[in-house]
Amino acid sequence: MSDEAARLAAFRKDIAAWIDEACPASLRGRALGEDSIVWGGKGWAFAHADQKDWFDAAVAKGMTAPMWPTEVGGAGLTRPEEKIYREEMARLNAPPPLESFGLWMLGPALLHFGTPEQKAMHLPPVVRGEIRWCQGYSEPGAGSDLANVQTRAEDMGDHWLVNGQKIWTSYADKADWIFALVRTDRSAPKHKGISFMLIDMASEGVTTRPIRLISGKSPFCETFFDNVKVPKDYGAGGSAIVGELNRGWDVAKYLLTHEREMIGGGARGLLGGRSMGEFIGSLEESVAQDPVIRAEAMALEVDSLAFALTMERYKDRAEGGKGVGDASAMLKYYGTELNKRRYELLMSASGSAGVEWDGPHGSLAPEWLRTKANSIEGGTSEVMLDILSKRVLGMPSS
Amino acid sequence: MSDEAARLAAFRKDIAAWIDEACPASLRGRALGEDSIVWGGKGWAFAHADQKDWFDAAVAKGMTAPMWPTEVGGAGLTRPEEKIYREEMARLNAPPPLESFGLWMLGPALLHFGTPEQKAMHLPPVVRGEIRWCQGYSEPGAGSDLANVQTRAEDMGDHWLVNGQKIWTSYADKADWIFALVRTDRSAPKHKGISFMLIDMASEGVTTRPIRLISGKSPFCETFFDNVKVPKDYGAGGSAIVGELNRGWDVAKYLLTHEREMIGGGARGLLGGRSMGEFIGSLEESVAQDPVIRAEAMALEVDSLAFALTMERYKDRAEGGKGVGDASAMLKYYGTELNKRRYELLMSASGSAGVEWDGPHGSLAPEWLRTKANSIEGGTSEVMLDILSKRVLGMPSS
Amino acid sequence: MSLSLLETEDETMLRDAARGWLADNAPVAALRKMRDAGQAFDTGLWREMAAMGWSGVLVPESSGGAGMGHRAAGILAEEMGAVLAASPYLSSAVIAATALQGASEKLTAIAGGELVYALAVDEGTKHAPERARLHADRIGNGFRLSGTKVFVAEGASADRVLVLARTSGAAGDALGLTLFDIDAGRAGLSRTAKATVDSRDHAELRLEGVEATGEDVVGDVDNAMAVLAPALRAGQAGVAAEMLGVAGGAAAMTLGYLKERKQFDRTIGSFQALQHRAAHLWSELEVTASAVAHAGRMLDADPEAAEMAVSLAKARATKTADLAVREGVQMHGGIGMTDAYDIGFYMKRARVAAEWLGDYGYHAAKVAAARGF
Amino acid sequence: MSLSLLETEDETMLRDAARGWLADNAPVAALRKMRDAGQAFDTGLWREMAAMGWSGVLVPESSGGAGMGHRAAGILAEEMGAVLAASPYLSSAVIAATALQGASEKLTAIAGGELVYALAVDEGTKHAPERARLHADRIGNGFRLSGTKVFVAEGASADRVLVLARTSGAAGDALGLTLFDIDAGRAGLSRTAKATVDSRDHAELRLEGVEATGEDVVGDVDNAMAVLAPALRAGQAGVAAEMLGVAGGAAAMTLGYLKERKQFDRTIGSFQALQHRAAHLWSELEVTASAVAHAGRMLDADPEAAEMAVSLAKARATKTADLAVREGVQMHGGIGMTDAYDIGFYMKRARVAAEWLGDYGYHAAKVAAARGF
Repeated sequence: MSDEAARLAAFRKDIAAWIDEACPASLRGRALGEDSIVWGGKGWAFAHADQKDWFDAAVAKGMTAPMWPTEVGGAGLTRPEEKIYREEMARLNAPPPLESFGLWMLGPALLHFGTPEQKAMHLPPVVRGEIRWCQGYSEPGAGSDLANVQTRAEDMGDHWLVNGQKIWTSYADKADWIFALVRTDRSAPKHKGISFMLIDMASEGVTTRPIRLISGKSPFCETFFDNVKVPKDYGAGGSAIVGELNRGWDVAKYLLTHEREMIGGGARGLLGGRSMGEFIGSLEESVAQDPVIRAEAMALEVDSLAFALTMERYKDRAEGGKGVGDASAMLKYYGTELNKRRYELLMSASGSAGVEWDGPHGSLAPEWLRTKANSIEGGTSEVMLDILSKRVLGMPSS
Repeated sequence: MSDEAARLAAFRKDIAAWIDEACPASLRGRALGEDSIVWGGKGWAFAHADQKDWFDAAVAKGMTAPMWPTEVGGAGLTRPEEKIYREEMARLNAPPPLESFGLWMLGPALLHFGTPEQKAMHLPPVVRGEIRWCQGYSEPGAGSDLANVQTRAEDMGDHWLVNGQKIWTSYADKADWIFALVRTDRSAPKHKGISFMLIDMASEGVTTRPIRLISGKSPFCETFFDNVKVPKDYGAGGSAIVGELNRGWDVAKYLLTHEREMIGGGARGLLGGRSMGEFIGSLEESVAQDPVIRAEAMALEVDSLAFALTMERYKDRAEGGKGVGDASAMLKYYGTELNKRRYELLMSASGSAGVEWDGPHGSLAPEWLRTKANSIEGGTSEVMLDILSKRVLGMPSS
Repeated sequence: MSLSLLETEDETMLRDAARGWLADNAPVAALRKMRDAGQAFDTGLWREMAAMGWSGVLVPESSGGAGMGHRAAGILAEEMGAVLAASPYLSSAVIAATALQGASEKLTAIAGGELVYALAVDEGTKHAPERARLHADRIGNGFRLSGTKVFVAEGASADRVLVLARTSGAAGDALGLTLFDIDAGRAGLSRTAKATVDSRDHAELRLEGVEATGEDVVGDVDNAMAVLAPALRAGQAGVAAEMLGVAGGAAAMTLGYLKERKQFDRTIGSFQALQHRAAHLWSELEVTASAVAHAGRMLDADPEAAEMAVSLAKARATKTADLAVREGVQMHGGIGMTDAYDIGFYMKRARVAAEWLGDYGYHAAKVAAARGF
Repeated sequence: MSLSLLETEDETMLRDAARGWLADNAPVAALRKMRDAGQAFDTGLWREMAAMGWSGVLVPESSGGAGMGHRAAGILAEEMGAVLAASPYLSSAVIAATALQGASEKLTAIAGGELVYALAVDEGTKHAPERARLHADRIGNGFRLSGTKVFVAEGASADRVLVLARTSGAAGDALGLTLFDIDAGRAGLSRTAKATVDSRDHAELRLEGVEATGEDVVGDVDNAMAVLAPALRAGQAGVAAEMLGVAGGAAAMTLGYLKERKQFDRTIGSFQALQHRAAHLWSELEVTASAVAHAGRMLDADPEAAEMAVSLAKARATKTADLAVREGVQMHGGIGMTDAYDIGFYMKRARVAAEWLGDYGYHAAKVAAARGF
């Protein structure tokens, strides 16, 4: 065994012991549902003491953001360590202590584009679950054309005056802050003149309205900015703009790549750790014997396992410094289409029990409908295929 | 029963009696293979006396071209009669007495665009199987862009001087005449300046070379025209040009529609009258039990039956005077893709026995490879989908 | 069979009339309104349909019906599907009217729209009549029925229910089943409406010692299939036609959107990748239309021989509706995901109809069996 | 298992070296030439591969091999697949070398390229080792083998053949099978080369009273699976890697064509419908590449636990190669249908490799079984 392997083996033992001790048994092995996620934020209330204990322990050890630097409150793990951490978390059936758009999206943006002041101001509260962020990209009517930003921020000397409307803002009604694309130069071409701005949701003039989906209630909102004053500088030296002024599209693109990698693999749902076959095996016997259902279940199992390996391979590649870049569009495309197929089969296998809003399989039906947005949100499958063909395969433009 | 129904019932009885008498038992129920087709032509030799007897009887009754007018030697059947004729042919397992590009392609073109002289000169020899035709459309490098005709015919007063090259000419090496697209006006836009020309393959300067396909030997040829003199008038008053000069694209388009309807339904092959399931049932037991194979066999059976009904519906529609027009692209697209799927499944079901060039399933492997051309020849599937989306669905051009 | 699948002039007139009336009276907005009000269908609307003869589409003129036959019934179902019009049409006018052939008084009431029927056949999550276990025990001169039925369309609102019960044999036997015609208010029968995604009425029925007499038996005891099989075929052909309409309605909405929506400064319908998918979808619709028309023709011409044709239609329609609604939602993008837009209603109805009276695998297997495997 | 699927520097060097050498020495043109000459592989070329250590890729250095392991073996197979290089690599260097672990002299000869092995396992049209009926009857101290084997890769040209025979039990039993190592020239063994579409060597072997001794038994009598199963896994992973190469080679040829071919005055690669299909194909290739790399890693790290990983790779590679060659021929249009162009060779090899050592359904079912259904 190499030194490195020995070191990692020791790390595995230690981290497993820590998880085992810090994560209360009551949290283990539960199906991960919307109601068991810890999102944090000013308005956050833990469901019970065990959940708070696990969260506190993780914050103390930096394990809410395992790969972030220790200076901002992370644990500073290397990629192989982080992989082992996730493996042990899965093995011990421990839920993530904290999830948030701050961890997934704002953090990576600030770590890459932020000033030291911005990092110091915004990252520790994210790690500690004190501030909950939401993302303001899409606008009504713009659809896949994300750079078609109409929300404008006018330069008023010491502050920006923001007016406009965002749509598909997840949890805007529960978030403390928003990172949003705003147009700061209306005379520049479409992709120029956009800035990446951090706005306090408590500001006067910010309102939200939830969006009802075909699957029922949703975390998505419309968010309105009506003469919102955003200070150019948030006191501690942190500018409201991340990256260069009018170069927000670069930040957005970087984050989109990041988001794609995440969405592709982020299928959460009914099956939990169970295989498709176990689910089908739990149904009426005739279902498992139906060749149409069985053939598709087998194909899904094969494709899902191979895709999971691909997610790992791409994460390793990204960590190796080679980056993943536009190829992340593949993860987004493949992962979301796979998840839609998975839910179509679950519905088909469940028969008439599956079509109830709240039948014997719980939230299966709304989850199924919700998956239909997977291949739309964060860039449609069609946009992903365009990116792959043009930027990865080098196909000519028409 | 209505008068019409009674008349058709009587027709069914009569035609069945005729087939039963005229078609020798030795020809019935054989698998239709390349070697059992009667193509006709100057160089034709019947395989045996029974084949000739059936052919002669059909010619005498006009049944080689059942729906053509009696003046040119057809039987003048109505569409309902012709449908009954085909049903009875199928029921009695009788092979078509004659098949040819003259019947399928040239005939419809002349019936629609030809002068009385052209019809009188060319159609009777087609009906009687005396002249075998081939089709000269494609040119090297043009691919799907059929209007990209480079073969040119120069006006030399009393004759045309033809130079150029055609490709994918089926049976050019066995045909007596060719109908070809030639450019008669080189200064006109691409789709103008093309003429539809009838050329005697025995003319000096015409040569052919067979093309070997991935499936092995093929009926396809390259056809070369080297200073070929084509008389402007073939004696009996028949012009060498069908339709107007420089308007050959209209004739070609008309025929392409016709061809598409035919190709879509013209899948001929191993299965003959057998269902996919019967074929699979004749293999090792484990094959029929494989859910992957069984699910696809079921789906193919469903789609094939529904498509066969659709072919009939479209033929009825065409006969009803409503025409089918661009929608024929659907038949071509669907029928050829279905046939490719069918052969993929046959290969998969046959396992290692299927991969031999001449194994226990005879010509299965070359037929499988040959089907890959179905969705290319006569217009690719991509061109068909373009036609459907633009001309049938009215989608805007980019 | 040289049945032409082309529509006759009468059929085209029927289709045009139905389409016009439905557009005015039962657009998707009507379904949305009923859903928001927690209502499965509009009784007033059903009376109007009855007045047009739709509820008597399969009832002979001698019993006060319109006697139009199965192809016509399919055309009506397809047009209803295209706008997602909710009514007890299939349960009552198509299925029950077929099962109750000869029962002139009941047929007259069905045709008049006064009597709404439901069919209670399945007990598991998949369609399987022969697996019925709900038992009817002989007590004196009559029967006592106990057991549970699920996924009963119009089950919560129907006036009467045709209940498939086992009078002998074991689950899995096609024989030993008997069809009972039971008043929905009879003692011992309880009904639980289920909230299904299509906002229609699908109920669970519990029978606890429900009493029935020989008068209530439809057809012969122990031989339900003689009357049930034709009724199921009629219903399956009807739901196939409805699903063809659902597919066509979703496709039309989507094609319209493609021609109108702009992104990246272009009409999205000009993107070739979407064009090819739209053309493929249209091709599938055309092929399915043939199968649906054929099922109707076969039921009219030779109902005993129509089983394969009906299964072919249901299998094709299930697959095609599935494709149409998936492409529909995806091509609409974000707006298609919002409840405010109509396309989602098509997806929901397609899913429920896919399961009703046999799913894709059930019917594809029937086709395969008819073709010898 | 936190095995990284990324290539190590050594692996990348191996791949680059193999790719360069194969491009120079074994392009598709070489296969075409051999096909036209009626030859299955080029002995001279195989010796050169041996000289580079490829024939000893799995043979320990102590026996004169290169001992590079299964991931490396897969990289070589993939590169060979990309140019359709024909050789006894999988049969001899991968499968036989795994089955004969410990038999140092034979391994040395395999590694040297002097001894070419074939594996004769199947008797029906589908891969099913446990259904072997070819029987080895005990005669005195030895055995007498009779029966027929089909689809034996390198069967007509190999020097020796590993023959799976039944020494007890009945067809279908995994036990009661014994693996024999037989000289191809032994009396009673006749070989018939079959003309398969991939122009490679696939033969039918007839054994009529072929005599064998205990010396010829590989592993233990009645327990062939102990040595055969690891060999099959190695071969299946190898053919999966080859098929990934076939898929990648066909895709590369097709992408190149899309960028160069003009129609309707446009480069056809600018048509969005083709772009999306190309991007989808590339996505499938990437996902399959992970499965293939994983199978190699698992065989190296924990061969006994590698069964699911191997079946996953073969299932994925079969589907992906199928897609790549179908799209390849279609996107090439007419020229792709001509024998003069290379893409057809990829389609033919993909079809044969799809069937060898278990088809898609066989391996997908293994994955399902490993996942509990």
